[in-house]
Amino acid sequence: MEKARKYQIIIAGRGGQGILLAGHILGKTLVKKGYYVVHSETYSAETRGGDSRSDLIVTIGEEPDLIRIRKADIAVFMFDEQMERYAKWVKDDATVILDSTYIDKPTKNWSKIISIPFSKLAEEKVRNRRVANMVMLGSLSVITGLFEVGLLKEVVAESVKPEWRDVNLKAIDVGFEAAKEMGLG
Amino acid sequence: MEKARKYQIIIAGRGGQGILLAGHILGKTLVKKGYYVVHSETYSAETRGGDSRSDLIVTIGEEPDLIRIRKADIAVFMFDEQMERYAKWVKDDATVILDSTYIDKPTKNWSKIISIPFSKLAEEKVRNRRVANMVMLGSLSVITGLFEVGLLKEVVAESVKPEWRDVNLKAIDVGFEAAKEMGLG
Amino acid sequence: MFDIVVIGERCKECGMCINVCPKKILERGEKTNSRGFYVTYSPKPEECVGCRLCEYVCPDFALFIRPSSSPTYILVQR
Amino acid sequence: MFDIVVIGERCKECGMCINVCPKKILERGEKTNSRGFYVTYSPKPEECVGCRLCEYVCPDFALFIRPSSSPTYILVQR
Amino acid sequence: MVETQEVIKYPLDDYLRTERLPHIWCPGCGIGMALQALLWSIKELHEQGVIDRKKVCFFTGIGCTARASGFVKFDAIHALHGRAIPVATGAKLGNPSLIPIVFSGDGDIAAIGGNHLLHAARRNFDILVVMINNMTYALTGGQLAPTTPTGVRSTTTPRGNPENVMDTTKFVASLRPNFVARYSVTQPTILRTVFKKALPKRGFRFIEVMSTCTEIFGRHTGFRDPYELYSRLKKICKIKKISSIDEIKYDWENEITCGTFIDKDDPSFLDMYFKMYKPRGMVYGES
Amino acid sequence: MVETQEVIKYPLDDYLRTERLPHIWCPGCGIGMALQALLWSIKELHEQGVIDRKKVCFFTGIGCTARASGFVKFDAIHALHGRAIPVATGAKLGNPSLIPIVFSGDGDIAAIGGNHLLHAARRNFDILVVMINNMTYALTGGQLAPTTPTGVRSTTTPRGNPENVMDTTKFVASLRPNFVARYSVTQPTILRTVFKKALPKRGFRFIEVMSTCTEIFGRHTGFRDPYELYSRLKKICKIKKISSIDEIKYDWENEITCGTFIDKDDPSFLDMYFKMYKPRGMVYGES
Amino acid sequence: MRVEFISGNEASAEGAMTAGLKVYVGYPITPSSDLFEYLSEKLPERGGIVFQGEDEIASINALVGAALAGAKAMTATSGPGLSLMAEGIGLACMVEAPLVIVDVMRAGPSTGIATHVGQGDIMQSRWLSHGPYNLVAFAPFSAQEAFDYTVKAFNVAVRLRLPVILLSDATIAHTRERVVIKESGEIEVEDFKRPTVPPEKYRFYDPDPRDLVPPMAFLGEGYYIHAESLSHDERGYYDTRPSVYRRLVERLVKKVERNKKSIVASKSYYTDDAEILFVAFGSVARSTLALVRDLREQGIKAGLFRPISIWPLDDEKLIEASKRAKKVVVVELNQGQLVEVIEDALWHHQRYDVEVLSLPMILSETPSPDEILDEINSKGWKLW
Amino acid sequence: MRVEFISGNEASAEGAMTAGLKVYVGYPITPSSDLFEYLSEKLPERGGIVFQGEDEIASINALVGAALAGAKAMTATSGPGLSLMAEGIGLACMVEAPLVIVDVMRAGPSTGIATHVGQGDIMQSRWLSHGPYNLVAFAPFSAQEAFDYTVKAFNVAVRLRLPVILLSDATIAHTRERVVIKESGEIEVEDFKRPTVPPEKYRFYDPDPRDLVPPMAFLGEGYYIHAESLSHDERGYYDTRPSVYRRLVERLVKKVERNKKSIVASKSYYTDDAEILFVAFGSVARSTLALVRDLREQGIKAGLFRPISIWPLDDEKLIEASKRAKKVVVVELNQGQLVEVIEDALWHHQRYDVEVLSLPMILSETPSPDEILDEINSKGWKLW
Ligand SMILES: Cc1ncc(C[n+]2csc(CCOP(=O)(O)OP(=O)(O)O)c2C)c(N)n1
Ligand SMILES: Cc1ncc(C[n+]2csc(CCOP(=O)(O)OP(=O)(O)O)c2C)c(N)n1
Ligand code: SF4
Ligand code: SF4
Ligand code: SF4
Ligand code: SF4
Ligand code: SF4
Ligand code: SF4
Ligand SMILES: [Mg+2]
Ligand SMILES: [Mg+2]
Repeated sequence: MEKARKYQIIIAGRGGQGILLAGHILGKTLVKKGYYVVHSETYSAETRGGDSRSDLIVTIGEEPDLIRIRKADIAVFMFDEQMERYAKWVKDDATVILDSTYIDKPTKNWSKIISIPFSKLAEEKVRNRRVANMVMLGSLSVITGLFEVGLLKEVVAESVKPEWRDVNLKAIDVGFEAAKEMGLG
Repeated sequence: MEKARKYQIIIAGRGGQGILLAGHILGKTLVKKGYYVVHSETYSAETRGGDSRSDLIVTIGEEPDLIRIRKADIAVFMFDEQMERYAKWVKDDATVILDSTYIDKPTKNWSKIISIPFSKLAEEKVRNRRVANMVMLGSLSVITGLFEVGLLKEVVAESVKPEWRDVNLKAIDVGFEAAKEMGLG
Repeated sequence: MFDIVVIGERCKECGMCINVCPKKILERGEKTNSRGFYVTYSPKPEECVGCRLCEYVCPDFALFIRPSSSPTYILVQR
Repeated sequence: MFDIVVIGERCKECGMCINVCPKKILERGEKTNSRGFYVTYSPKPEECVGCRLCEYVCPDFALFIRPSSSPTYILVQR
Repeated sequence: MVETQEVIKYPLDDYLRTERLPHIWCPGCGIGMALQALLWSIKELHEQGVIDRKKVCFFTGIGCTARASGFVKFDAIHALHGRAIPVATGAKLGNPSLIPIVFSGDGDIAAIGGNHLLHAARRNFDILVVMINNMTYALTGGQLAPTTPTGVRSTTTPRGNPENVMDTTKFVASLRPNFVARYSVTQPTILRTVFKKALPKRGFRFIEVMSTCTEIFGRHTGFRDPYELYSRLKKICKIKKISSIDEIKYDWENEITCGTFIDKDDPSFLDMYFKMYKPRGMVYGES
Repeated sequence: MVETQEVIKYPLDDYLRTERLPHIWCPGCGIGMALQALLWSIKELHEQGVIDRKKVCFFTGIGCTARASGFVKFDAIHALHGRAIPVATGAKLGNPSLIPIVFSGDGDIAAIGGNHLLHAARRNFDILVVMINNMTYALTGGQLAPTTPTGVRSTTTPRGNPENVMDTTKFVASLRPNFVARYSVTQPTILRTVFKKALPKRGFRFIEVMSTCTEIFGRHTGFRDPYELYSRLKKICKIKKISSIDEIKYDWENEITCGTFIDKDDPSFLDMYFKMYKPRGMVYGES
Repeated sequence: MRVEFISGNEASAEGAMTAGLKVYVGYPITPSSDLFEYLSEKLPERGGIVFQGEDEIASINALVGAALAGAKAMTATSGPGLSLMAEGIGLACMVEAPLVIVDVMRAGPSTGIATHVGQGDIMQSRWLSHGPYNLVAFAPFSAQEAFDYTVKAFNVAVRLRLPVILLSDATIAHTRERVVIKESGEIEVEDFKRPTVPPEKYRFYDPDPRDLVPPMAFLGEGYYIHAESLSHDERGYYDTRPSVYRRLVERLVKKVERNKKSIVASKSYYTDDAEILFVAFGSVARSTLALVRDLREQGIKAGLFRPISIWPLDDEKLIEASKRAKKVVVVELNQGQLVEVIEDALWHHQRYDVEVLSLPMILSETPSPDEILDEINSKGWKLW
Repeated sequence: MRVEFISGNEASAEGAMTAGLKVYVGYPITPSSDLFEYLSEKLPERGGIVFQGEDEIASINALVGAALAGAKAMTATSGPGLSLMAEGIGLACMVEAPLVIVDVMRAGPSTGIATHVGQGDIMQSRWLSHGPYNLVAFAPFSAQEAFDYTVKAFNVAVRLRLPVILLSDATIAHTRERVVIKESGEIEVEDFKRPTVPPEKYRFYDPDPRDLVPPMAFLGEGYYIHAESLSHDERGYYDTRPSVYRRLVERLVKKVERNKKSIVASKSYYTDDAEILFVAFGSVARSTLALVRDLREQGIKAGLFRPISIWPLDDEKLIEASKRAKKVVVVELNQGQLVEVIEDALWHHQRYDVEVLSLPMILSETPSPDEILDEINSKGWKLW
């Protein structure tokens, strides 16, 4: 069996942080790019609080069998509790992205750690902490180079309700800029 | 395995004819005599109409294993439908007792057939067709000789509601007399 | 004038019709059906006023009243 | 005169207390608790009239009012 | 006197599975009287072209009353104890042109099935429910029903019913469906008229029919003869015009108030659903 | 300003499992407000010696509201969706000295649990039921509840609710239990008094508490901020004296009538049972 | 101690009273209603309460409340009612509420024939609720056993803190026989397993490591217990962590296995040298025993293994009873349910040498020995 | 035909619409509610009605009504809801109402963890109702299969006139994947089997002797059908005679067996030479398949048998897949349920030579391949 190219991505945070939507949007974007994507969710019963986690398995050229990641190549943690809980699911040499609004220091010494205050940026620059997820996706485009920010914005535009469109697109830009400014491109 | 003495008795008729009570009273009487008795019931959901059947297995000296009779030594049929349905459960040489109010002729040529119009007697002599079952038990005491009519009346007196006691005891007498008159003792 | 029609096999001898008849012209018959019930009988169908109370209370779809030029008690044997 | 006591870890920044206070002396604080919520603060506890409306509407058992000789905003860190 | 083998048909024979008669009900049982009135109303509506009898479906639960589905010549489902209302609901959703009639006992509709009654009435869902109230669980032998009068003996309350009794009609009325009425088998012609009135309507319609269980309830209350019980019921079932539903009584000793307590034509559940959701290619009635 | 690590206790801390706080409810959610009022009433009754807090038991179903059982320091059963009332009933039968409080959501009590509510109320069974009505199935994400106002969107009625809405208080009142009231979390001090009134009574007591689900119902109805929703609720929740229960309204656009609609002391189920059946060696209360 | 001529249902009711029944909640259903009616007459005098719920769901949930309030609690029902109790029985397992359910089996599926016998609830009694859990079921074959095993059902329920089902059937339920009735003291009656630590230290789900069963405080005693239907830790606090979930659910499942020795019951007849081993339970076992006796008279080496505990099965006794058997014939009034349990047990004991023959009889009456024989003959098996 | 990136729940909803869904009746419960919500948006446009019942009992009974009125009908639920449907599912079997129930399995027992996965409803899905009956259940392992087997579930339901359960799980339900959606015509969609005789001759329960399934007239067509939950003859008339009862119930049970060939489904991976055969289904089969691939890379002769129809099991394919196997390892998220079904199949095919190893994982998450491997290693089995 020949191995195709494969990325395992985890995004985790608290309920209410838009983790599932982020995963969904990211998945849709990557499918548009032509990749195979499996996107799975874990969440607690609570609408707010509790765990929330998106797993994405992205393969190029071959349909994936796995649903849950085995160990993430790319990990995004939006809250410290979940980082601690899910750290074991991340490869040591993974790219780990943290929302520094809620995370002071990483649980582990991953080889590549990027801290950006997504929630703070959302709050300050978009006046809406709920779109921290979109800020994150904007940055992710820069950091991973897996997809173009334009394609991402296309997907968001068609997926969210009209009244929410602008604020989301704005948030993506904020994230994109922030990452660019940090020289992560 | 040594065989103890054993009687298999079936009493069958329509719902409402007091078949189950008859079986119960008979069972209690025989237990008082010191026999082992197993008394089982079959009935339809309907309060009135439908099938009603009492099986009694009476052993002397050994606890019975059977619940349902295999083939009856003594059969009492109070209605023709049930006679037809249950005829196959009766030994060819059984003593078969029929309520001639509702049964014109026996389904089979059993060796010993006794026809008595229990319901009619109840109606005419006790002014209550519902106590045909007690008339039958009165006759049964004479026919089978398995128990004394006095013991039967004792059991009935303690088992039925006070307001029903007299009419039941009267009915037993009617049955007892009828059988005696027919020279069945 | 009315016929009093009774479907014999359906009658359960409950006596409801007999009790409600304002003319008191119904009674327990002398014949039993195959279930052993004494089927309702009317000795005087010509006195029936057609109020149909007997029909309405018969729970067994056993008795009905129909207009007739020659009032008769009809027992349907079926 | 009254102390305004807030259990910091319980506050969820819902703003109910702030909105109901007739004296408008409550506001979103500048400190977050460990869950990231900005805990309610009062710059002017001495103006509190002790109506307890803020306490009643707090769904989180996070804020209460108690009589006091030296009116203070107290943030319980726990 | 004429005895005849000739096929003289009982007037409702076309609406009965005659091969199954005599039915299982005890002599003098009120269920047959109520059913007779209902069948007459259907016959008349059918013959007048108001409804198509082919569309009439009976839904019953389990109980003496529920056995009716086996004796009527209509489409019929003899379902589970307490569940006739949801089955009828589903059938109506599956084919909105059907005319569902739920015909079942007080235990079935008001005890185990109480929640379905509550919500069907509340939604004003398009079915007719006829509840035969004989004040007992008859089929199973006379246990307590929520409708058993306080103090009356049952086999599960041998020293009398300690429970406060349920006035099902009052409770259904509090939910404001399109039609709510209570009558008695002792009012057969009125019953027929009321059925005729309610059957072609839209929305939820509830008719409680006070009935006589001669075999069991009669025994528990000391009425030996069907006619005695019938007369007692007749005496207490009083038809009244009321100004507020609070006034109606359900009191076995004195008065069970009868009458039509609600009769209106608010939009039914299906009216509303079709208006708001416009299921493609489907229509609901002509009106 | 003082910041302190000192153990300053919140006045209700003795009645809370403080180690489990903050609770799971969303910012601004009305459930916590209602629970606060209830706990105050228990605290006061306990301190006045009217009840023994050890005997107070919470019974909840499943839902946001139902989670309350996990935060209060009382005996508590977090049971099945819709079944808090029968569990409480059984507990009271098992030990008549208990003081059961059912505290659960509108979906739990009035939808799936409707039949238990109906019969407990009808029997005047000795429990207190507090129904937190946030007009939605909150825990599961905002599906239609029987209490959702007609026309309002829910996730299962995306074009608006086509159903006639349920006025639970009116329906319970039709069953004539000992105590029926509706108030709102926007009336916190009255709520406390009402709980205090109802808790020590015998028989069935029902209190509907209108509440704010800021996260879901607020979103569906366009109220972004908890306080906006609260203000709206405050505006329509009008306390009224009424002469007939028919007058009360449950209308999200104009008025949700609040008040104590029944308050009487008829013999309760257990009063009746103990009187008629005299279970050997058992007593029910002193009164 | 006294001797009575009573039915299986009445004997169960008597057994429950001997065991200390305090709360009976029921909903009428044939063929169980007379048990309810019997208790309605007798239980108040014995210091208990009888209550009729609005349905079977109310009954089972009320039992959970009663049990946690410290009352010995029971209901009786039949198939349709048992089906309605599926969710509530799962609750009882999860919150560890000890209670007893009598299921008087009738002819199913669905409404079936209310007044006729069946044995079709074997698998259901074990698997009716969702998710992984475990419980115990006994099947009596006489009125005497209905008495004895109702007492035992209560003993096991309180000892293990779980629901126990008594799988009776319409024939046993309505057959009157001589029953020796004993009172507590004359027969072993166990009490709830009670806390040994003060309220501050007590945790509602803290198991005794030996038997995996947590001692039980009652509602109203000041322990502030929290009974939880969600996944929970030892305090009863909701916890979604896989490790906590696993610890809880594994214990719930293993509790039965761990205490199996004190639960299992069975009876073997003529099995020492039996080459054909019949397996049957409940009323059918009566006829099967008579058949075995017939066969013995004809010199055929037949025997009978009769499981009394169905869940868990007394598999060691089964293996012992089958030690000389070449064929095992499982007779039951359904489409073949017990046979799967028997096969599973034989497979686990590597008894590949025996041939298992299923004799499912979809009948609505308890067959006579002759009918069983006819059925066997109609199969064309060469058994003897 | 179109390609979408949707979840298993959404794929099931799409499958139902392709199959011709006309009536959906549901009650919200995590993790099934989004299926309900998706249909609430889409079904009216496709000519169907979506209705919310007051509980799951209302849902299942309404489906029976809808089905007999001639509408393709479905509900979705999870464990607690399925438990409440036990009695109604028995009714559907008895009156032979074709309908589809999606059970999105979550971590149980009781309320368990609503948002987490489980596979504990395997035995329940078969045995939840009382008395002898039979039904069909499929377990998809991807969003695509959720689509395909929802279509097939409807096909089997109408072909056999019985309820079919789609045993999905929370992971499959909420995992988004590429799904190829086909319309009727592009994929086989069966219609109800309709009467071929005029109303006077028609009998609602008169089976076609070939497949034992009676053709089906609908309510409102003038056939005057009588659907009966009691024991009944071919007309639907209540009949207590043992012979009638037996004829009916045997047919209900055998219907599935008789049509087994057209129902069963499974998939085998690397089984030609597999010495260690894994058996897994649903979401767990995904991880197990990955594990098998890992093992193959290490040169270990592992294979996977994945049942898709659980009831009935595709036993012939299992036997084929296990032909070289010495050990069979059954991996599942419960206390060990599927393993009993597998053992039973092997026993019946006299495959006494294979050792069956049960790997029950009482977890509330779909385990990764590594976690499965860890679990195996913790057992100390010498597999390779
Ligand atoms: C789930 C379930 N529980 C209980 C029963 C037993 N049962 C059959 S009918 C009935 C009550 C009948 O009373 P009612 O509905 O008033 O009808 P009636 O016989 O009085 O007409 C009961 C409890 C059942 N069939 N199914
Ligand atoms: C038998 C069953 N059906 C459905 C559910 C899913 N469920 C959990 S809570 C709930 C409704 C919650 O609504 P409500 O009772 O109003 O409580 P709230 O969350 O609004 O406080 C539902 C449908 C369940 N747990 N069990
Ligand atoms: S119609 Fe009237 S008068 Fe004639 S028999 Fe009947 S009840 Fe009597
Ligand atoms: S009312 Fe009908 S059933 Fe009764 S006696 Fe008269 S005819 Fe016969
Ligand atoms: S008690 Fe009244 S005045 Fe004081 S802070 Fe609270 S709301 Fe404001
Ligand atoms: S009401 Fe309570 S939780 Fe809300 S902001 Fe004020 S203190 Fe915080
Ligand atoms: S038991 Fe009562 S309700 Fe049932 S048929 Fe007889 S009289 Fe009628
Ligand atoms: S979802 Fe609504 S009801 Fe639930 S906790 Fe949040 S605000 Fe309160
Ligand atoms: Mg009734
Ligand atoms: Mg709610």
